[in-house]
Amino acid sequence: MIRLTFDPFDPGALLTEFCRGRTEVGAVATFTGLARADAGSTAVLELEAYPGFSEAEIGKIAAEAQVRFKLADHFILHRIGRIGPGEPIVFVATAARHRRAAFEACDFLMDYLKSRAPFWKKEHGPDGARWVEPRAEDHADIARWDKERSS
Amino acid sequence: MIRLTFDPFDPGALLTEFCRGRTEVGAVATFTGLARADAGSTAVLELEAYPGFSEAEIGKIAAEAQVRFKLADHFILHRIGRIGPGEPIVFVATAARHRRAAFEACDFLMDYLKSRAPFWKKEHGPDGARWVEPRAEDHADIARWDKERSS
Amino acid sequence: MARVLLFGRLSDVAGWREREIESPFLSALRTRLAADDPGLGEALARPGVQVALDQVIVRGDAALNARTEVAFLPPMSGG
Amino acid sequence: MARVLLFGRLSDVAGWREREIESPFLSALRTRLAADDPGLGEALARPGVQVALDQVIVRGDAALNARTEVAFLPPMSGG
Repeated sequence: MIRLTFDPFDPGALLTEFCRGRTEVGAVATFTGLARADAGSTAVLELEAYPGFSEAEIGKIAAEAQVRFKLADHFILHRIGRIGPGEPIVFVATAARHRRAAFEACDFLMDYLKSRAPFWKKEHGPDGARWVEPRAEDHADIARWDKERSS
Repeated sequence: MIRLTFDPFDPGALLTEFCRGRTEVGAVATFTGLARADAGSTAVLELEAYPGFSEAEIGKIAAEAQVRFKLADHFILHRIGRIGPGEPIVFVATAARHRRAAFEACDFLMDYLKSRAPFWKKEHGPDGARWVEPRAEDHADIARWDKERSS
Repeated sequence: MARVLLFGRLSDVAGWREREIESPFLSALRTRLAADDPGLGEALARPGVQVALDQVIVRGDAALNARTEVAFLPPMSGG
Repeated sequence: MARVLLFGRLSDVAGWREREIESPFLSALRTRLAADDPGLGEALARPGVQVALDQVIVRGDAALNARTEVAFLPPMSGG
């Protein structure tokens, strides 16, 4: 399931819900991305999505992960709008029979979400606002999975 | 922090607590291991620890992970005693500035916990109880990290 | 009356996010937007800016009807 | 009176988990345990069974005092 929200959320509550009643799964991996304050240099992060389109595009990659890593289930919640320092931005949970698959799927989904997902990101700092492009590191992270796919 | 517990626990509540007040961290990865019912073939899992010794041995590996992956923090909770199907057995959380380090440290700690950690495991099934040794797969998982260390 | 949506830096450049604009083709819509606001025209022509019609990415020209949603998407930054 | 602890399958073999046994050396303790219960003696001699004295793994023989905690640890299975 993919959801976007303008409201702050508690990753723990999502994990509790995601684990409920799973007797045949064995492994649940999660990732929570928190907005960093960077010692005051970033005050507020602003994320814009294209409602409907963004969920659908993320859903395509999640469906790919579901098959590729033989997931039992996955869940993605992404904050949009204005996000304060220390607040969760993204929560990804993956469930699989074995832990390697759960970890790799979570890692794969995060690499996608941080580099290619349909969001536009603005940082509001003490020197004003600026639009952020993905870092070279993010591109390198997601490229790892393309390599594995073709090999 | 390393803790062992005889009581059922909620991984979500632990994640909520672990994320609290982190404004300079960015990345939190977790893993939750759940007892599988294996369609009724395993009724109850029983884990024995050597109190004091087990925590100390796990703590040594956690301290190694803390340095190796430059973690900001880590938390490990492991169930001991009798564990029913679907109940959480282990929860590992790692916090780091960047997600690669958080994921890798969590993965590393789980590989250790599943293969070499000082527990003795008994499965109570319909055909009686049997002591379980680590699977070949678990040994292979933990061996990955030794290779990386020497390369 | 296509419904035109601008995302990311494009809406900052234009000073608006959403507008109803009458145009029979995507190419004509681009010309019209550039004529009204050369800064936006330039921003729309930059490499990496994609167009979605009714939430599907398209390349090249396309006919628009009265209810087509036309979204201009600058390079996506991830979350 | 060393405090002897058995873990995992060892306590199943012996039928006990913890006992106070007087013995000046680890080697003498092993001999005594094997004499009292040959099945346990064999299980303790199997490859992979480690001994911890006061929670520290030791190899070879060692002197025991009245309060030494002697733990026999079969191969650890992980959690």
